[in-house]
Amino acid sequence: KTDSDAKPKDEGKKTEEGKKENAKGEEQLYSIDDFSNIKTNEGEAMEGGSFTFGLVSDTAFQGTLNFNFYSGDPDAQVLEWFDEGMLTWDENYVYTNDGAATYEASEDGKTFTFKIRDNVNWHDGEPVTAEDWLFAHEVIANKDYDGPRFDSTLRNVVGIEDYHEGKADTISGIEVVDEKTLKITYIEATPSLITGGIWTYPLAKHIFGDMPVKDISSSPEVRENPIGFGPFKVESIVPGESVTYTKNEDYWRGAPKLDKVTLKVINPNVVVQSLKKGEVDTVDKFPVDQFPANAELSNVEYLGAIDRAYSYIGFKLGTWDKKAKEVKTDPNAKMADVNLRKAMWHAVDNNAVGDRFYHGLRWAATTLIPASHPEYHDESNPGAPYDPEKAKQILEDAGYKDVDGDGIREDKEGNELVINFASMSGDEVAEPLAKYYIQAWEAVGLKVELLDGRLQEFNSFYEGVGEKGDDNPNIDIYAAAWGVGIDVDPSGLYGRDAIYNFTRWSSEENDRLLAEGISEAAFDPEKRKEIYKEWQQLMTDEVPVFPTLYRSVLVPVNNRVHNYAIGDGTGMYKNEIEVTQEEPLAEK
Amino acid sequence: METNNVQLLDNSHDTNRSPSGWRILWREIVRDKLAFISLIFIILVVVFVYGISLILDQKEIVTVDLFSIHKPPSSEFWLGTDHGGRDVFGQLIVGTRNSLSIGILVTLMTGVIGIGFGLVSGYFGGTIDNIFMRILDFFMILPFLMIVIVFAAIVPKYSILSFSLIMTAFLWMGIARLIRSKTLQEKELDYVQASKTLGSSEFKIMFTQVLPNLSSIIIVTMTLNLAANIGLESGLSFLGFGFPESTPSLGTLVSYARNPQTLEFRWWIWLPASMLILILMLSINNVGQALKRATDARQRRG
Amino acid sequence: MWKFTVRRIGIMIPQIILLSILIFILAKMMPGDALSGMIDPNVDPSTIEAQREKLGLNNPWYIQYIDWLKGVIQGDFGQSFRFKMPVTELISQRLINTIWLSVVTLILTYLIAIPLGITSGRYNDTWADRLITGYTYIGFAAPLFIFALVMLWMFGFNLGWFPTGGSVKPGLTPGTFEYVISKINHLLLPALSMALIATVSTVQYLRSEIIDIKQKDFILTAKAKGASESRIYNRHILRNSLLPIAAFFGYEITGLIGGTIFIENIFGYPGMGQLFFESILLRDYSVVTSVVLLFGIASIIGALISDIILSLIDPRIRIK
Amino acid sequence: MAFLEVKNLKVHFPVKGGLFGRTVDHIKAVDGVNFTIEKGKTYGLVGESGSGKTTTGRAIIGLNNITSGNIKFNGQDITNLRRTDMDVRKDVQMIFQDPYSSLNPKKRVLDIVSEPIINYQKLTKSDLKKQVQELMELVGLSPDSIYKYPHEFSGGQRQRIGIARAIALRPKLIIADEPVSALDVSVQAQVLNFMQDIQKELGLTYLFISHDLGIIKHMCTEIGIMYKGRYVEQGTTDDIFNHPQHIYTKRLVAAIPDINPRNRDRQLQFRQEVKVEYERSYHDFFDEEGLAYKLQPISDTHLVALPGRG
Amino acid sequence: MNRELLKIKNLKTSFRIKDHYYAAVDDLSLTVFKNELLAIVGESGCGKSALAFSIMGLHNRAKIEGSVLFKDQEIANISSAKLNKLRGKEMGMIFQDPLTALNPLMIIGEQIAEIIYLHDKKLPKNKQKEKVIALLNKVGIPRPEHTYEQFPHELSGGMRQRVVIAMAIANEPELLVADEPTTALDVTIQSQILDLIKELKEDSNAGIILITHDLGVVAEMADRVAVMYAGQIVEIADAYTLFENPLHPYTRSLLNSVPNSLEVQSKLHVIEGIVPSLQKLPREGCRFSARIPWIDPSAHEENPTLHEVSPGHFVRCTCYKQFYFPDKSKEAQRNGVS
Ligand SMILES: Nc1ncnc2c1ncn2[C@@H]1O[C@H](COP(=O)(O)OP(=O)(O)OP(=O)(O)O)[C@@H](O)[C@H]1O
Ligand SMILES: Nc1ncnc2c1ncn2[C@@H]1O[C@H](COP(=O)(O)OP(=O)(O)OP(=O)(O)O)[C@@H](O)[C@H]1O
Ligand SMILES: [Mg+2]
Ligand SMILES: [Mg+2]
Repeated sequence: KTDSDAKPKDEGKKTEEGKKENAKGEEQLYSIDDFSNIKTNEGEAMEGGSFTFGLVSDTAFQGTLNFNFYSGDPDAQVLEWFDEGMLTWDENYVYTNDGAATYEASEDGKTFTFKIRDNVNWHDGEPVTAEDWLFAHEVIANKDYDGPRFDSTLRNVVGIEDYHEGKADTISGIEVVDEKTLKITYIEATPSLITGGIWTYPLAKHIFGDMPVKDISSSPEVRENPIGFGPFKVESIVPGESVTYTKNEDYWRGAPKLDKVTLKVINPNVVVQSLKKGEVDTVDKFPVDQFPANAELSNVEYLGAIDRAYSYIGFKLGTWDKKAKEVKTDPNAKMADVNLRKAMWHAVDNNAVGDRFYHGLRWAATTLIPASHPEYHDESNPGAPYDPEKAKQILEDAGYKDVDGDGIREDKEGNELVINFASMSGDEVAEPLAKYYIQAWEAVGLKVELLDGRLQEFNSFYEGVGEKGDDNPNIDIYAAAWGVGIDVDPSGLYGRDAIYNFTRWSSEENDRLLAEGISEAAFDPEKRKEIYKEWQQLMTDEVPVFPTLYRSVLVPVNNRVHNYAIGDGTGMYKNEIEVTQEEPLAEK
Repeated sequence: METNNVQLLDNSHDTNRSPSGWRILWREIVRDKLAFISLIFIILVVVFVYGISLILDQKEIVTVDLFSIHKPPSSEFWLGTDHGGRDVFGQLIVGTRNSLSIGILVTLMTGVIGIGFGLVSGYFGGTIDNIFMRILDFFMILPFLMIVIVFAAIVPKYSILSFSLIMTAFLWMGIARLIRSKTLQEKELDYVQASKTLGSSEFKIMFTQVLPNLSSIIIVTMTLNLAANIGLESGLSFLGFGFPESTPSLGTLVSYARNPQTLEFRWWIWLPASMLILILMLSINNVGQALKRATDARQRRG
Repeated sequence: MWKFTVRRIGIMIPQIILLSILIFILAKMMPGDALSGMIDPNVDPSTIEAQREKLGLNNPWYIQYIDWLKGVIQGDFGQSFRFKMPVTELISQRLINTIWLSVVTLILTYLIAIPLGITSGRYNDTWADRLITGYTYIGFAAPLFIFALVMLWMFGFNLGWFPTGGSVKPGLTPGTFEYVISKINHLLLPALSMALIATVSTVQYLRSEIIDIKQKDFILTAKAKGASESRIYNRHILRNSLLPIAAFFGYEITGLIGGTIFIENIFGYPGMGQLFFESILLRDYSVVTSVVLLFGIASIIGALISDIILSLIDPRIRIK
Repeated sequence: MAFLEVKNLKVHFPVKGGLFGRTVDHIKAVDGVNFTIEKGKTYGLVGESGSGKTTTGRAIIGLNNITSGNIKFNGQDITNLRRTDMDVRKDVQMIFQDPYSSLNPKKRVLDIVSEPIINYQKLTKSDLKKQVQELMELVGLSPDSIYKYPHEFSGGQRQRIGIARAIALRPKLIIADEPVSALDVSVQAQVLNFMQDIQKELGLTYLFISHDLGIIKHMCTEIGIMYKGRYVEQGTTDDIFNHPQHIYTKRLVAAIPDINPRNRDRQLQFRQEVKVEYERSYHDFFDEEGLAYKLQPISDTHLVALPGRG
Repeated sequence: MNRELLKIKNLKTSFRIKDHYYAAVDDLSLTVFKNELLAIVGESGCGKSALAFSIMGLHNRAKIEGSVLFKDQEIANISSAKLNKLRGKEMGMIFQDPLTALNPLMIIGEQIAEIIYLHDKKLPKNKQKEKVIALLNKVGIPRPEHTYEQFPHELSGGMRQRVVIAMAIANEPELLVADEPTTALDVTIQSQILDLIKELKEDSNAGIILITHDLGVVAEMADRVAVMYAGQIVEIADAYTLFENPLHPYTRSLLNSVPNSLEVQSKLHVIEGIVPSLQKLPREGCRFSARIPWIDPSAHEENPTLHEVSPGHFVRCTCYKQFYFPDKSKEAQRNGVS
């Protein structure tokens, strides 16, 4: 999986997720702590067998089946069965030497030497070479490249910008030492490098080498007969619907135990039924709202993990300066008073939200680094717990008083205060959730209104909060969610020069901490923890945004499956998956 | 002997020689028990729904209550609650009112536009008709859904009125077509020619002579359209382009059934609304069909 | 006849051009574009900007339109942003599915409508007629999407008679017998759901048409000739009443297009309706434009087919 | 000076076709018709179906566009006057063939009869009602019936309502287009009688269109025979019925069934003779296209379409 | 040899209107002989068509009582299968409106061929066509081969009526019922069509019922005339007698209301009142009495029956004896008060 994808989370274009209990699971609460991320094996595994993987989506997958080109999670799901990166990582998302290649960093931490294992071969039998790895860099940096991968990670490679702009014929920072050895020099050494800062996906040069770069993504070699070096080979594809794989006998970790894997798209509406009937062994993600009613399914075991994501509410505190390419914080913004922001945080009962809407499978968030990064998440920081009385007090003290006695507070000058709230449409709870927040704020005397009286459609929402730098001046606060990259560095979201810093908040202190977090000093994990602990506190004090919910991922797996795990760094790989019988068990 | 001319021109309905049009419509409905019951039902629903929603606290209905999510029906919540802990019964009342309002509004607006368009096109014929028909053809091929989506995105406040306007923009063609073809037939009748020789102006003829003669067909079509429009609103809500939840409609309630859990276990959310849609549409349709029979002398029941 | 067709096509062209312009303007009016929400803090916004520039998303709509039009004239409908493939190719994949779905739906529609309509019309005011009329009322009143959901629930899950998603079982080789059977198997439930609703208007129409024709004078003539009841039905009434139905065929296409958007969504059937819906949400404009255009053309051609059929089978409408 | 003078009237209807609906041909519904009507007389226009009788009548009253020719009424040229904005128009009115479709079924008699009055005069409601009631009495219907709808009347009564409407503006000329052909024999008599009565009473002039020669003979003093848009013969009733000159006229007259069964065989024989003559001399009376020639006078009152001679 | 072709006895044809049956043909008896043209005249709505339809068994939902004997065989209320053997073969019918009597979607040839086929299924196709063409020729259609392929709408009214006739006479029926066959046609065409019908009678010895309201046609064609009023026959006689010595007030009024070629410009007779609708039809006493109010009520019979006043001349009710036409000046005042 690609590295630090801090994408907007879950209210996004295509995510189905959601809600709460039903008649059966009424009032029941669950906790992520009760779930394991590794499947317990029961019974004797059989020889071979097949496995069906359900890709939950109400749309077709796009079919750009190459790590160097794909965009969108569904394609990644398809890819992972037949291709992989050269490096793997541990539970803290630090590269290990267990993967298809091993790495060694230089003293200054800028130059990395990679050695590809000898038995790593493409599905057509050609060896995976250093040349292929280089080729991947070259293609992504090519100006005709039409994928989304030319990001700051890659730009960190020495000479790649020159290559991109056509000033150089080669990327000076990459050196093919021998067939299986590659050396890459990076411009800056940061701790982020070893937590996902390296491009680890080679591109088969013997296949794509002669192809014009702009044609690769639509070529049959990407779309119809994609190639990789993963545990399975693509046998056939029904575009957008399903893929069948057969085992890759030549897989470098050893031949997979399964003979065959089928991946098919299943509509979120039919997930439970498909699982019950044993039409699929597992799915990529299970709609949480359907869990309580189906918690007791006899034929599956639910695996669970903490999602690398959090929901939050952000305050618009400035604008984006297009010229300077940095945020311009406005001290006179409507939400500029930190007390107001803090009070709003205290006013909402996120634990209740998590319990009621999500049966405890989401819970109140405290800081901006979720527990999915146990090393950096500051457990001691309580955030701002639900305390409406305190919220009222803060508001009172800060001068937000109800002057005219209508139960609604006016601003410090005694003028009417109406806060416009932008919230994105998405799953079923989106609207009640937004309504809940509004009601909660009203309970402490703040008048908050939905922008335009309704939820914003995905595109309008992001345009409004300023993804292109044009902030909608009518938005005062907004609700959104972020996925956290495997590297914790939050500067892409909260840095002064980050366009995605939608709050447009900045401070010197923040600048300093973010810089320190990726400085050389931060190579020391303890030091880095310290820095981020301080940053989490800063954000709790300043409240440019406040986190609302952390979330869990649930995945049901059929009882016949062995050696299955979700999440990262489990040390379990797809070639080890086994089944105990021909067909998945069906619900009794 | 007295049969030929009128029928040649217009053999599908035979109002010309019937007793007064309105009375026939009424008589036919009263005679058809099912239609009569349907009519009573519709009237009751309308009176009830508009009446109750006057007293009902609408803000209350859409207030989210974290602690009563998905409650099954009880004495407190007659029809249980939805995923926001909101009372389904209240939503059903307000939703029915909203859906009806939209249905009626759209039906009226499409009626006015369609009738005007069809009348002018059919009455003047020739080049005007040609141009009008091309315009109509064009509207027929417009991507309804896409335009609804666009409007949903760019119209800031999505109200019953603006929603109805959008729907209207795409639904007037059917009635326009019908009125046009009926006008084409009607204008050939001698009474129209007579009016011309008597010095009446074209518009006067169109609206005071021709239009009343289309009234029964208009009533019938509009009644049937009303049913269809209510259905359409729910379809759009289902696809997610209806109203925000703060403006409940029957369609919104039904669309909650998209959630398989709701569909299977929480019948109280979507089933009453679905049944109401079904029964309302059946009733309106019954009345419409009875009216249709009334305008078609040969199918009249008495 | 030919002249008529040519003329109709002549009228079609400006309509289609107008339609495409309208779609373009509308697309421009929609907030966001294909790159909206491609939010990745690691990607320099300028890269995205550069991509926008490269895709021409920053040009005024008319420039984009003309560019697109130029392509279309050469048979190139542009590139799908999301699927990274030529729209033509993408659509042709989906189109086949939708065409199959539509064809089967149409067949089912008529298979249901004709016997029901005939029974109801021939034996009007009998219990069979009342039953059928009752069905048409309910069919008219039931929203397609609810009906489809229930069908999926019943026959897909509870009874398990039909597959519940996709257009074909994974892993079959196109062209084989099994593949075709699997395709049909996947089609049946969505097609049946749509047909059961769509057929209602045809049944009603056929019924009233038959009742109408039953009372025509030429039926008396046939009786006076000594033709038996069944002969009168087969030779005179059906022939005449099926004519408008046949002519209606073309217009059914327009109705089907609307239906597929719901049906494909509910049954997870990858066709044009689903493609349209996704592409609109994701602002994949080249796809949206092309799909809408195709829908538009299909409707126009449907109307044209109807007119041609009518003129072919109804001698009273002569087309020069 | 003639009361109504129709000169070389032509009404051609375009036939559309081809690409973009261009006009490809014309139907010459009326193709050069001349006649005059004297005040107070009844002029009969006869011909088979499609010969252009109705079109002629409608052209005079302005319901059809005139291709060429002109029409003078009471000395005034009314050829291209717009329907609404002239006073002469109200002097010319029309009675329609079908008493069922010529009255708007949704209107009460009061509305129907008052329509022309409202269009030309400003009257108070009560004056209007009075006037309508007077008209009703004039046409022999009860003044109380003004609130009834057309369907509550019989065919003959309806036709009278139509006549009441036509005479509401005290017109001078009435074009009666087959006023009785939709009516039963006995009702027919009623309307014909009434038309004669009212003609005397109001000094009306009739252009009486019919294809029933019996009725024409009964009603008219002068008759024109039309065939395919042209005149074949014109003359007094006596000229036409007793001395028909044109072969077509002869045939028409011969075809009238005789009410006396005793004349059956003679009639049959006569008809047979005329038929033979018709076939023999067809080409003497019609040109290559089967159309009539120009009219030639053969007496003061009698004109016949014959070839040559000018 | 029995000359009686059709014998109708006490025929009653009733239509259902709102739960009640009303007789449109009321206790009517009539005989048609071979080689005879019987004309039936009467006002619109008096039941002429209802009678014709009853004879042919074409009514859909009417109640038919009484008996209709065709060649001594009962044909009222028999199964349609049996009737179908006769219809089109031994009994033909010509309908009033040629515009609607033909199937608009079938070519002429096919429609005529159908009647031939129905009664002679073994006839080869080419023979069938020959026969059709011959028929078209017979009814005077100029280019039969061409017309064979044409659709009804491509023909003029006269041509269509000929086609209808061709169909009716295709199997040389012994009984032909012509319901106002010329009403829709021009005089010249009318006389041609009538000639055709006459020819049929002469050629095949058929019995013909000619329904019309045109007394001129009757005078020229009929052997016998039956005058109908309100569902009943009020007078029946041979044509010469009827025209020279009409007795029933209705017959006399009818004859007086025709514009008569002899008395140009004179007043026509007008029958007072209107034909009552089926429901309002007086069922007792003389049905015509309401329309001759100036005749003393005592002149009418209580239960009017047909009286044979001379051989073959029957008149209903005794009122004819006292009937006179009212003074014309008085009539003018009366006519038409609604
Ligand atoms: N509006 C029109 N457009 C085209 N052709 C027309 C129109 N009106 C009349 N015609 C044609 O002109 C010719 C003359 O028609 P017209 O109605 O004047 O005949 P007519 O003598 O009144 O016949 P009828 O006795 O049937 O009323 C016919 O061939 C008719 O088809
Ligand atoms: N199907 C029917 N249902 C009810 N009443 C009918 C039906 N057919 C005819 N009638 C009525 O029966 C009476 C006789 O009708 P019929 O058609 O026999 O008259 P007709 O003498 O043929 O008149 P016309 O000269 O107009 O054809 C009329 O009052 C008519 O309204
Ligand atoms: Mg005419
Ligand atoms: Mg009749």
